[in-house]
Amino acid sequence: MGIDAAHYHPWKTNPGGKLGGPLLGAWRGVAAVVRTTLLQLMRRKAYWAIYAVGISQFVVYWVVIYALTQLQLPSGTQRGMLNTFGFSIEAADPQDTGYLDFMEQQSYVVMIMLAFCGSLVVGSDFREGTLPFYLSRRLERRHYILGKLIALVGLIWLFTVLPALILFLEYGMFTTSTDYWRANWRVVPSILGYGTILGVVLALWLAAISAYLQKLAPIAVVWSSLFVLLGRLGFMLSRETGIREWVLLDPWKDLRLAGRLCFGQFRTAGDAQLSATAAWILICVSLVALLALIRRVRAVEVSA
Amino acid sequence: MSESTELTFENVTKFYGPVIGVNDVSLRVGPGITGLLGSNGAGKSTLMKLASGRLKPSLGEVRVGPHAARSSAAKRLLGYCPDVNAFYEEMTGREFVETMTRLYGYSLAEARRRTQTALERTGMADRAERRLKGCSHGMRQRIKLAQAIAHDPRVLLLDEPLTGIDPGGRREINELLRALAADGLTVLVSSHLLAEVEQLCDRLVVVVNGRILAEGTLGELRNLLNDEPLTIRLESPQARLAAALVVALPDTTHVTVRNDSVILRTRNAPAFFAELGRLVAAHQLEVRRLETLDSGAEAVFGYLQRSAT
Amino acid sequence: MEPLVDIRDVSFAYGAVRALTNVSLRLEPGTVGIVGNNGAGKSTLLRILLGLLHPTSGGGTVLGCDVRQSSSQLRGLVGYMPEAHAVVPLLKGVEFVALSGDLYGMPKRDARRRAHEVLNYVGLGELRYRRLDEYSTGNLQRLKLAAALVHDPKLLLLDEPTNGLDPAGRTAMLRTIEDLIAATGKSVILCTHLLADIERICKQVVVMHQGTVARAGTLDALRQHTASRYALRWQGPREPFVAALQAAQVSLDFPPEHAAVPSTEQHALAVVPTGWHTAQFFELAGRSEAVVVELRPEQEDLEQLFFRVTHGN
Amino acid sequence: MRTARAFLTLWLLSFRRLFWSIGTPMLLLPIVACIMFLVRRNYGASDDPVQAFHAFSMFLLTVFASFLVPLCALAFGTAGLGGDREDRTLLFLFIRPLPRGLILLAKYFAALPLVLGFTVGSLWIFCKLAGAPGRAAFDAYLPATLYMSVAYTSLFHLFAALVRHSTVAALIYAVFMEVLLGNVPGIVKRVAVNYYGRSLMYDAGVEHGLNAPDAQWFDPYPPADARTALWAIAIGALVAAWLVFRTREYEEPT
Repeated sequence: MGIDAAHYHPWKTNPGGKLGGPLLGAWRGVAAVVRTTLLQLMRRKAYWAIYAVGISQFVVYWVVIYALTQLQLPSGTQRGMLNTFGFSIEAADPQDTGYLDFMEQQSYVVMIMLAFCGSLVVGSDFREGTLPFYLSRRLERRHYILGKLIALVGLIWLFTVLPALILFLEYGMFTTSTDYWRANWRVVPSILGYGTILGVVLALWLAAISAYLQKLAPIAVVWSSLFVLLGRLGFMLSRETGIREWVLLDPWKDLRLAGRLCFGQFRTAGDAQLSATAAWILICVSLVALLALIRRVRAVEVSA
Repeated sequence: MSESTELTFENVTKFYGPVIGVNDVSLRVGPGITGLLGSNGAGKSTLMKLASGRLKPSLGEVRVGPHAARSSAAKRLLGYCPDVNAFYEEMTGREFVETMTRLYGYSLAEARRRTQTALERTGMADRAERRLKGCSHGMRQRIKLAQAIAHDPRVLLLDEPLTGIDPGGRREINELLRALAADGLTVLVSSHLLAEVEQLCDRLVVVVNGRILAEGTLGELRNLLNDEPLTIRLESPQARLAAALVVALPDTTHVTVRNDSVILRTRNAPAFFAELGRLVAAHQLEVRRLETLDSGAEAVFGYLQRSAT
Repeated sequence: MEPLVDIRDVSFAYGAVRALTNVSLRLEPGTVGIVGNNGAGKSTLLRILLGLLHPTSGGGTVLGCDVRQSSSQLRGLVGYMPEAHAVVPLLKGVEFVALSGDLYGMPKRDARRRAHEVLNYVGLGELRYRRLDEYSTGNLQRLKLAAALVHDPKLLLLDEPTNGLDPAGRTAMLRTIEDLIAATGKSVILCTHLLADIERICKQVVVMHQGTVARAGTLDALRQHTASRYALRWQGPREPFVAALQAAQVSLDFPPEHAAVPSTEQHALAVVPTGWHTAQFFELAGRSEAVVVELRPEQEDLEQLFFRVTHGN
Repeated sequence: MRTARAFLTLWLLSFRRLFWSIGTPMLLLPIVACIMFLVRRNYGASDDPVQAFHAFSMFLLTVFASFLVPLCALAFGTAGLGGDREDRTLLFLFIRPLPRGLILLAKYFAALPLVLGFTVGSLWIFCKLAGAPGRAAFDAYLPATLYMSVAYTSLFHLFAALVRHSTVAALIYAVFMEVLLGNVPGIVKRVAVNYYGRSLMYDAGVEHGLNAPDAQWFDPYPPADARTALWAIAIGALVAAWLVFRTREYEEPT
C-alpha cells in the first residue's frame, strides 16, 4: 500500500457519496458558487477595511442600547438619547424605529462595498474567462446566476440583517425579562423583510451592471450616478418644485420606503402614500436587471 | 544590406528585490538566428527585457550595437516581439502595426508603406482588417511579429514566438525568420520548445538559473557531451553477431540484446561510430536501424541541465 | 463495446459563421488526438462533445449519452481541461480543485478529500495550500488537470495541456497522462498543436480541416508507408559521400538548409534502389571519410501526415 | 522632428482610446440626468433673479462641483496610464524610441482635454439650459472648474504611476477624501481638492446673489490662496508622477 501511494486511485465513494443527480448535483454546485464567492471577497483586504467601517456603527448602537438599559440617568436625558437613536424607553413601545434607522445607515456602507466588489465577484468571471469554467462543470446558467445572487445577498445581510438581529437580542437580554422580545416579535420579520428587499434588489442591479461593464471604473461611475446623483437631483426637484413624487428618483429613498413598508412605520403620511409606488419601481427595475443578466450570460456561453 | 549589429551583454546582473533574475551574464549575439533555451524561470525573459531596454541592469551593461539598450538610439535598431498576449484590442491588425510604426516618428505615408510590407512578410496582409479582439492566437502572434519588423530593425528579439501556433503557422514563421537572418539581421529567439529551436537556429545559448551554461551550434554543444556516455540502438537481423562485434570495442559498456536490437552504451561516441562503420562494411552486416537514443536538442538540454545542478 | 463518440452529420454555426459542417465521427474508447489549424473547428467540436453547445443540426452520443439532451449527465462522466487561463482568483490550489468537484456535484467532503488525492497525484502536493496567483504556468496546467480528474471521469478532454510548459514540465505532464491511461484505462481526447505529444500518447487521430473531419482513424492506418526510404545522418565532409551515394543510384533529398553556419553534421533522406544492402551506406561512407551516426527507415510522422492531408503535399 | 512626430502619434493614440473608451458613454449618463433635471426645473423661468441664481448655484455646488467633476477626472485620469498598465500594453510603448517622460506627458495631455471638455462642456450646457442665471454663472464658475479639473487629472495620473490598481486607489480617494472628509465641518476638509474649488466658487458667486455659506459648516479659503493651493496640487502631482514614471520598472519577475 505504501508503494502504491503515488499512483492514481479511483474515487472510492463513501456510502451515499456519489455525484448527485441533476437536482442534488446542481444544488451542490450552487452552494459551491456561493461559498467560493464569499471566500474570494474575504481574501481581499479592502473588504475587511470596509467591513470594519460598517461594524463600527454597530458598536455605537450596541453601546447605546447597553448604556440606556443599564445606566440610571436622569429620565429626560435618557429619553432624549434614546429618541436620537430611534429607540423608546418603554420596553413594549411598538413605535421603535431604531432597527430600521440602523439598517438604513448600514446600507450606505453596503453601497460603497458593492461598488468595489462588483468587478471581482461578477466582472472578472466575464473578463478572464472563468464563466466557461463554471459552465463546463455540471452547472447551468440559472445555477450560476442563482449562486452569485445568493452570495451577494448574504454579503449584504452580513452588514444589515445580522447586526440588526443581534441588537434585537441584546435589547431583550439587557432588560432581564422576555417581555421585550414578546412585545416586539414583529421586529424580526420586519428586519428580514427589509433585508430581503435590500439584498435582492441591490444584488440584481449590481450583478447586471458588473456583467456588462466588468471593470471597476465604469461600474463605479454608473453605481455612484445611480445612488448619489439621482438622490441629489430627486431631492432638489421635489423641494424646489414642490412635487413629492420626485424623491422616488432616488433608489435609496425607494429602498427605504419599501423597508418602512415592512416595518409599517412612516415618518410622514406622505411617505406612506409613496411607498407602494416605490415598491413597484424596485420590482420593475429589478426584473429588467434580471433579464439583462440572463442575456449576458447566455451570450458568453456561445461566444467564448 | 547594411552592416551587422551585435547585441552585447557585459557582466550583467539583475535583481528584483531579493530575487536574482540574471547572474553575471556576458554574451555577444551576432547575425544569424540564435536560440535562447531555458526552462521557465531560468532567466530567458529577464534577458529579453534587459535587451529591449524595459529593465535596467543592476550591474553591468547591455548594448545594441554601440548604444546602451535603454537609449532611444538602441530602440531604433531593435525590434521586439513580446511574449505577453496583450494588445490594443479594439484596433484592427493594420491599425495596430501602423500606429506602432508611427511611434518611430515616420510620416504617415512612410508608416503605411512599411506596415504593408511587414504585413505581407508575415502573411497577414489580406487578414489585417479584422479587429484584434476577434483574431486567433496565431494571427495575433503574426501581428506582434509585424510590429517588430516594420521599422527594419537590425536586431530582432522574439520572446516565445511559437507558443500556441498551429503547425502550418509555425512553418511559415520559421521561413520568415530564416529570410530575415539571411538579410544579416541579428535574431534572438527564446523558447522552451527544443525541437523547434533545433530546426531553426544557427546557434544555441542555454540559460540555467540565471547564468549562461553553454553556447554554440547544436553540433558544438553535442561535442561538449563527448565525455558523456551515449546510448545507441542498433537493429539488425544479425543482432547477436553485431553485439559480439561491438562488445570488443574499447569504450563500449552495457550491451544488451533483445530480439533484433542491440542496445549499448559507449563512452566515446565519435570513435565508436567510426569503428562501427568499418565493422559493418567488413562483415556486410545488415543494419536496419542505427540511432542514438538520447541525442537531439532535448537530450543535450537535459544533460546540460543536469550537469549544472 | 460501446463507442466513445458516435456523432452523425453534426453542423454548428455561430450566427452566420459556420464552424462545423456535417461532421460524422465514430471513435473507439482509448486515446484520441485531434489536430487542426486554428479555426478548423477543434474547440467547437470539443464543446459539442461536452454538451456545452448544441449542434445546429445532426446529433449523436458520447459515452452513450445524447449530446443534445443529457448534457448534465454527460458532464458528470467527462473531465474537461480548458485551454484558457480560467481559474478563480484568490483561491488556494486545493480549494480550486475542491470547487471543481463541488461543481461536478460531488458531496462537499468527498470533493475536499478527493482534491488532496488528485493534487498529490499530479505532483502538486507541496503547492496545494498556495494561492493560485503564485502558480507558474506549468503548475497551473497540472492544477487544471487535477480539476478535471477530481470526479474520476471516464473520459478526459484535454485542450492544449502542454502549452507553455518547458521540457521538464511537458515530459512530466505527458508521463502523468500516460500513466493515467495505463493504470485506469480512461479514455483521453487530446487537442494540441504539438503533434509530437499526440504521436506519443494517442492511438487514434482526427485531422480537422476547415470545419470538417479530413481524416480519422488509428495513426498506424493513416500513415503512408514507404519502404526503401532512409533518414541518414553523418559526420564528416558532405560532397564526397553525396557523390558516392548518387553514383550508387541512391537519390537524395535534403532538408531546408540553415542560413549561415556550416555544420559538421549532414543529413539527408535517401531513397535506395532495389536490392540495396544497408551495409553499403557504411562502406561508401568509409571510402569518403564520413561516419554514419544515424540510419532510420523513414516513416511518415504526424506532421507530414497533417500537411499531406491539409495542404495536399 | 522624429520625436515630435512620435509624441503626436502617441498623444493621438491615447486620446482616441480614451475618447472611445467605455468611460465616455458612462459619463454621458449622469450628464443627461442633470440635463433632464435642468429642463424640468427651468431656473430661467423664475421670478426672482437673485433667488434663481442662488438655487442654480446650489445645484452646481452640490451636484456639479462635488460629484461630476471628480467623476470625469476619475473616468479619464487613471484610465490612460492605468489602463495601459493593467492591460500590459505599456511595453509596446517602452520599446519605441520615446523617452519615458514624454510617454507620461502624452498620456496626461491626452486625458486633460477630455476631462476639461466634459467638465467645461457640461458646465456650459447646464448654464445654457438655466437661462438668465446661467449667463452670470458660467463666467463666475469657469475658473474654479478649470482649476479643479487640472488638479484632479494630475492627482489621478500620480496614482496611476504609483500603484497598480490605480482605479481602486482613485475611487477610495474620491469616496473617503473628497466625499466624506470634504464635507465634514472644520479644518479636516482641507485635504480635499474639492474644498478649494468650492471656496473659489463661493467667492465668485456671492456678488451675483449666492448666499454665503454657514461659516460653521463651510469656511471658505481666501480665493488667492485657494488658487495657489490648486496650482500646487496640479503641478506638484504631475512632477511627482513624472519622477516616479521615469525611474520605476513596470515589470514583474517571471
